[in-house]
Amino acid sequence: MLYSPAPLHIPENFLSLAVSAACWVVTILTLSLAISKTNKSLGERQIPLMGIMAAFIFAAQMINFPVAGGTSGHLLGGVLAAVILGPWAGMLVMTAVIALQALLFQDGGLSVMGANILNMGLVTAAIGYGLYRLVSNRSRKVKLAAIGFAAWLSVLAGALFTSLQIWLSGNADLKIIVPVMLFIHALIGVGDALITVAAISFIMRTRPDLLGEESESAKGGQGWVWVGVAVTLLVVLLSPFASADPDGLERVATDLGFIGQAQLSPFQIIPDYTVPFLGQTALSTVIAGVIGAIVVGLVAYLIGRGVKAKSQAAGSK
Amino acid sequence: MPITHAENKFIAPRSECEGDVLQVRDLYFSYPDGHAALNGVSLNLCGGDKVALVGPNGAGKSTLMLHLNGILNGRGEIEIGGRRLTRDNLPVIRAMVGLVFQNPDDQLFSPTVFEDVAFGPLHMGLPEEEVRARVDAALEAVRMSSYRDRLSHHLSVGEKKRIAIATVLSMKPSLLVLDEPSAGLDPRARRTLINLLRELPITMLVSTHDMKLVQELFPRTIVMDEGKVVADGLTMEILDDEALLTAHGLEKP
Amino acid sequence: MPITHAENKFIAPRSECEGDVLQVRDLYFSYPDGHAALNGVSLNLCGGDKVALVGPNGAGKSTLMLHLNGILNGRGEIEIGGRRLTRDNLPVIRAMVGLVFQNPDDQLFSPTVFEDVAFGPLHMGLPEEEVRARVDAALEAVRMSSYRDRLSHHLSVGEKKRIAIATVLSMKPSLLVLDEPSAGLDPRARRTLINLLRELPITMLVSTHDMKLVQELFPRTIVMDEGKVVADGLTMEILDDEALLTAHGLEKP
Amino acid sequence: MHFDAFDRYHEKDSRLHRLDPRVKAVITIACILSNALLPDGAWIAFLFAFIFLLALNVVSRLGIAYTLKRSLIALPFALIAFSVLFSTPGNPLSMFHFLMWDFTITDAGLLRFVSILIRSWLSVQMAILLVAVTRFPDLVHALAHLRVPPILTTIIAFLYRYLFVLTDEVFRLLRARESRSAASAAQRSGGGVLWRAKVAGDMAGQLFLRSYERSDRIYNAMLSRGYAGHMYTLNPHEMKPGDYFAAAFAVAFIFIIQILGRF
Ligand SMILES: Nc1ncnc2c1ncn2[C@@H]1O[C@H](COP(=O)(O)OP(=O)(O)OP(=O)(O)O)[C@@H](O)[C@H]1O
Ligand SMILES: Nc1ncnc2c1ncn2[C@@H]1O[C@H](COP(=O)(O)OP(=O)(O)OP(=O)(O)O)[C@@H](O)[C@H]1O
Ligand SMILES: [Mg+2]
Ligand SMILES: [Mg+2]
Repeated sequence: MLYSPAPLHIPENFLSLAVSAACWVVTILTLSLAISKTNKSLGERQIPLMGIMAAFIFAAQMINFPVAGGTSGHLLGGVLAAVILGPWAGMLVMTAVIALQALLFQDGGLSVMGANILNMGLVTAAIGYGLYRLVSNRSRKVKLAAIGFAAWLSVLAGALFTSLQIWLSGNADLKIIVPVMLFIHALIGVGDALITVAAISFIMRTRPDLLGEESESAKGGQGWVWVGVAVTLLVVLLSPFASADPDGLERVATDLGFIGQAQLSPFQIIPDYTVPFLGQTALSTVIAGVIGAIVVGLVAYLIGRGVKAKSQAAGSK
Repeated sequence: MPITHAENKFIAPRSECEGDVLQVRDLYFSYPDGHAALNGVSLNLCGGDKVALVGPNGAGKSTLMLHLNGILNGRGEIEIGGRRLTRDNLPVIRAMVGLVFQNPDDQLFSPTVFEDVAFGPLHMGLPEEEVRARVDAALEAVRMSSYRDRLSHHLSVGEKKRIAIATVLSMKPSLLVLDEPSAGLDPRARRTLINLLRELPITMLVSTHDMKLVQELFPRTIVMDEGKVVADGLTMEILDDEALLTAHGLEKP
Repeated sequence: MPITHAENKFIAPRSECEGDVLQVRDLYFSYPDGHAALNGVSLNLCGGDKVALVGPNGAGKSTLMLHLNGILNGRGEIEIGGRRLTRDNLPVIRAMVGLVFQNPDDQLFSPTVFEDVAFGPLHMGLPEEEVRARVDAALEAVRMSSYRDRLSHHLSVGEKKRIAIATVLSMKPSLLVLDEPSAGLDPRARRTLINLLRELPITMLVSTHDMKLVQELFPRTIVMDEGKVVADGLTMEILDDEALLTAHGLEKP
Repeated sequence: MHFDAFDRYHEKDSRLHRLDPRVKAVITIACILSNALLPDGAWIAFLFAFIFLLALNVVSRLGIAYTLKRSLIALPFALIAFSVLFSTPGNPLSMFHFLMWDFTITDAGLLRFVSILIRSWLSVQMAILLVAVTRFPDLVHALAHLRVPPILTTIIAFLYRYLFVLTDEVFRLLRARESRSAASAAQRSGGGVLWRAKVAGDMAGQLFLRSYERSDRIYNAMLSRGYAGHMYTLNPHEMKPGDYFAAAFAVAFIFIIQILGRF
């Protein structure tokens, strides 16, 4: 195997157009925020640094350790990147890695890249940095424990988001995909957590300045604590619910109007939209999907604004 | 006259013994991209031999060395200390052959010197007492005992090189294989290294581009080119053979 | 006799001219961690000079070179071509001093050879026509014209080294500063590099551990140790001064 | 060591290789979107999309089955979708019992499953073809022209350049660990799982430090060649009439496939 089999990569065309589009919108909105943030704080030194760090994450994913029976533990790197580079730069770096994997190795498709970036880059960075920030004044041991937990949880979160996206696309049965994915990734997450903790502790020993008060990684606002805790709670609450009571989740989704009964397209907000010639289902799905995506994006944006306002308030105190 | 050779026939090794430490017979190897890096290499090493392995870039020196403890697997036979190298006894062979890479940064992956030198013994499952004793002895041998708790990251190249040698000495190998140990050292560090290698009472095979090192340290030299052994003999004689040196892109020191 | 020196006094430069290409006067520099890497360096270079800079690991050679185009900023004076190096004329100075790092992988950061060689001229704000002309001329000078559209990461070390030199030649520097250009090259590639450097009609300052290269290529040698210039004179004379060489960890080739 | 194995570009001289990278990128994305838009069981359309692919393979001079062979690696991932076999309501085709569950394969489920696989498989092949006929730096240029933010394209360009340097470094580190992973005849060897994980983490930490310091050196190299916070590049690509024609042709073809998919 030449490079790490990162198991979360959703293959080409595996999500319905609507779900792909929704994920793209969320991803693009978050990334634009990340870009404007980094551009603002960007020292000119940052450009080569981020490029090399992306190559580092890519290469580090190939580092493994034998577990038992021919299996091995791997690093996935989302939390590692967020902790050493800070959240925004971490997101951009993970985005570059995921984009390159899709472009060069077909590891994850192009149409679903938005979802892959969301699951493996954005969510992981948010959880990782948020929880790290939460304990930033505490002892080394506590920090490492938080990072380890964050790394494990971030893998689980990625798996959960992936499962839900595939399910919302109508391409898998919730009863099967959620427990299977969560179980597998609970194990994979342990590998990621162990390597991440060891790597960070290595850096703390050899170059404490890179993680200290003055470093890039300390520059993320306190608002990240809220984001991190919120995503963490979402995952912690949703995972057992989704795996133990998938029927319940399905019913909730139906009640909320996410899922039609026989129809597999989510977002049936504008059910009767038809265009002659192209047929009813495809286009209406697309348009409904785009509208749904914009709504989701808007909500995400508003949440982001709220968090930002809060963090500024916290910062000015 | 050294035994020189252009074609692919078997070359009688110079050494009188039967190769009690290392025997390589007819080793062939191609990289996955199809490049044939070894084209029938045969050589013998006996207890106490100190042998230089020279040849131009791409001759196959590093490739050969990677075979000696089973990191690469070519066609042909390798025997270490009379034991045939197979997939099953690989871990045991690795304890017998200490391989030191050209760049010490490739060799040292732990944060402290101690952890790095202890990796081999720990992986062999030795008891803690024994591990500590071996680490101390290995650091003593390369005269770096005081560096025990230093971060390897901050050492100079010459210091790293010596630690890299200690990381394999701690496994008590019967054969030491060094890939270009003097590259990148300043003259002083190089001198220290030469003295260290001279004193180590171990069989060694050393690849290098440094013809002066060859002249000073090794009684016997093996010349490789294009994946073959093209000469194997007394260093003095090989270094006197102008035609041989020029033919294989080498220079007299 | 070269002018040798142990203490901290001023050392009269050997060169007869006034240093019309480079003048360094009393340069002091400490790294942020407090390590004093330069302790009052002074030297002059004149048009056409080819000068070797030697000294043990950690002598401060690389640190000095990083000062010559303002990447590091020590206390003291630096004049390039009669122009004082200040924060304001940094871009102009950087076009005049071509700095090549030891590891070509650090120097070649663009995906293709063309983009790398064009980086300097482009950032000087030259028009496209001129950029293309300069790239062609620079590649011609290192005899790598046919590599124009190759991907940098596919090249061998020797090739990378030559492209790295082209990346600064394209800026038409009046002073070429090379940090250990021959490290890691086999004798053949080293020979090619030596011929290339001999032919380039440019003032150059070259740091190296390769005393044979010094002997062959440079009429003048500067010896540094512990952040100071300890000798500056004719290479012949310096290489004959056993005491000087031993005191600073050097060896005769 | 050379891990050029990472390079997916295949040097050939073909019309497809010479096509403007922007056109290639856009056509690829359009084809992937078109596949996604095709309804389940649009066999004729799938067939035409496949023929289009084969034709492109031939034009690229890579051999008619080039992408076919390469795509097989990507297929196993597709099996995530197998559960739609049972979960889609429809007429039961076959039923079996596994452990404590009954599984019913429905016709609608089968149709959906096969359609998902085909769509994914066709799209993967398009992407494979794109990188086989476009050099990666050109692809990055194309992305820049297609309004991907410069900070991202720059990161990706650096990532690509140093991918090879750093993966080589990782392979050498792994090799060093392997060569010292010895056993003695008497003891159980290998150490505990936690210790092994720590060693892997140490290696990641090492790699990070070296990468970090390398980025410092690269920054110095950039500074000394006049970098002042902005990256400039020459635009090596210009659209030629042939490029517009190829784009128009592909769009027309995709349009036809879409129509065929709806009958
Ligand atoms: N991973 C690899 N894949 C393909 N070819 C390789 C690989 N590693 C080495 N080679 C090729 O195999 C040949 C032998 O390489 P090797 O590294 O053994 O040479 P060497 O004698 O050690 O050279 P050097 O003096 O430069 O270290 C060379 O032509 C080299 O290009
Ligand atoms: N970034 C840094 N931070 C702190 N100290 C440094 C740094 N870089 C170099 N040094 C120290 O400064 C001194 C001079 O280093 P420099 O790299 O200039 O030596 P050099 O003469 O180039 O040595 P070499 O021959 O090994 O390249 C050394 O003692 C080195 O350890
Ligand atoms: Mg070698
Ligand atoms: Mg130096």
